[in-house]
Amino acid sequence: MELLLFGIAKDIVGESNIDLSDQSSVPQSVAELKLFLSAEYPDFQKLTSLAIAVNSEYAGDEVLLKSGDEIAIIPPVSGG
Amino acid sequence: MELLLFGIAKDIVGESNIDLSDQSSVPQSVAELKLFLSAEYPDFQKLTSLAIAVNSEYAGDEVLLKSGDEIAIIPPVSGG
Amino acid sequence: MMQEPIIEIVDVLEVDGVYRELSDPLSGGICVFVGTVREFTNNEEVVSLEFETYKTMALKEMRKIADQAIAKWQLNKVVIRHAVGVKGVEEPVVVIGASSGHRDACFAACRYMIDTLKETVPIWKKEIFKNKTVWVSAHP
Amino acid sequence: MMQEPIIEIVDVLEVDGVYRELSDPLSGGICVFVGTVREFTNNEEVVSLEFETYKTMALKEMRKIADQAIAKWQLNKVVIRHAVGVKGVEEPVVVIGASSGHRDACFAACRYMIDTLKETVPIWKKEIFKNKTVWVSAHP
Repeated sequence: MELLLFGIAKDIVGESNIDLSDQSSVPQSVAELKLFLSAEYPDFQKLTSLAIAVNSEYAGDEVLLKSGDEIAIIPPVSGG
Repeated sequence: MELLLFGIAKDIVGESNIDLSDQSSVPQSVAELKLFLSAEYPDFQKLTSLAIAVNSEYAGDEVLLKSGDEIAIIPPVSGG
Repeated sequence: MMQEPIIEIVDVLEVDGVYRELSDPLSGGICVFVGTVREFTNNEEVVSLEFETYKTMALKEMRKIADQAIAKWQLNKVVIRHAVGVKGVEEPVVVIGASSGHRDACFAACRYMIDTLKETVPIWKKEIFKNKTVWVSAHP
Repeated sequence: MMQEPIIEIVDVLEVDGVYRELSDPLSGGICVFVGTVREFTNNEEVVSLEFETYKTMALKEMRKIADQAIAKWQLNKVVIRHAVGVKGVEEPVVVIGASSGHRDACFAACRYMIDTLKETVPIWKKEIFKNKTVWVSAHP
């Protein structure tokens, strides 16, 4: 279960991806992933917003994470 | 006193300009010019609107016409 | 800061260069509108459009529009360029552009300038169909 | 009638060709917005901007925006093209274009597409100043 990091999220974690399967307690849902990130990297709590994408689509808190999913942290976007 | 004609005004009169000084009764104002045109060329009455420019500026009915002025008939514009 | 607006009436309208004319270090947004010849008007096939103008007055009126837009919005660069002569389907007939610090201003200014040009600038358009010609907007 | 929208993320953004991509016999109006690098942000001099993206997702989100605009307005052609990498002052970073029968639709669609792109497309912009860098919008 790979987690991709972009923009400031990459700076906060210090890596461009994390293998979530390596964690002692693997997050089962988007909500759990957000809790994990906030606990592990408190700087995420300072962001304007934090979204998660699963298989390159925005995913709500209730979405369950499956092995093989491509999961990405989407900090506040600022294109254009 | 030269009168320039454009667009459909040119088609109505059949010329691209008229020398107003040649007319028996020379119009003294924009209002008089409009009356002259409507009387002489009734097709002007069928247009959506009719404006007059004096020295390349839109001119109201009260504007007086002087010899040497460049006067133009401005039928409904349709640029763009 | 503001440069003179570019105001032109031309026989052949080149669109590609306009972006360079509007580029400005103080601008974050550039909005360009291009009016082109549409193939159909009210389901009738258009062969071409023919534009004529009272050029000295048209340039003055175009300049007024640019000046009004510059006064109302904070614009860094403005282009208003109109073609005359016969134009075929898909050919550009007018290019309007504005560049500004933020996008609100360039969108609003660009829209204002094309709308006002169509109301006040002495340019006349004749639609040439297969079997007739029509001076646009001349009759109610 | 409508062709596939052109949706791209590129290293070098060429603006000049976009008019040709949007040209269409059924269109009377083409509206193009170009976002460029502004020299100053809140009176601080910007050296450059650096853009990065989650490309597969960004292309999907850009396509959604184009499809929404096509469904809402009757558009003949659409282009959404964004640059990534380091961009200097005055360089273009995004080009959005729409062509339509009448100008209301292309103006409204162009505005909608750039506004929505800035809200939903996973692209991130870092402002590089002389003495610091800032991820735009990251913090309240």
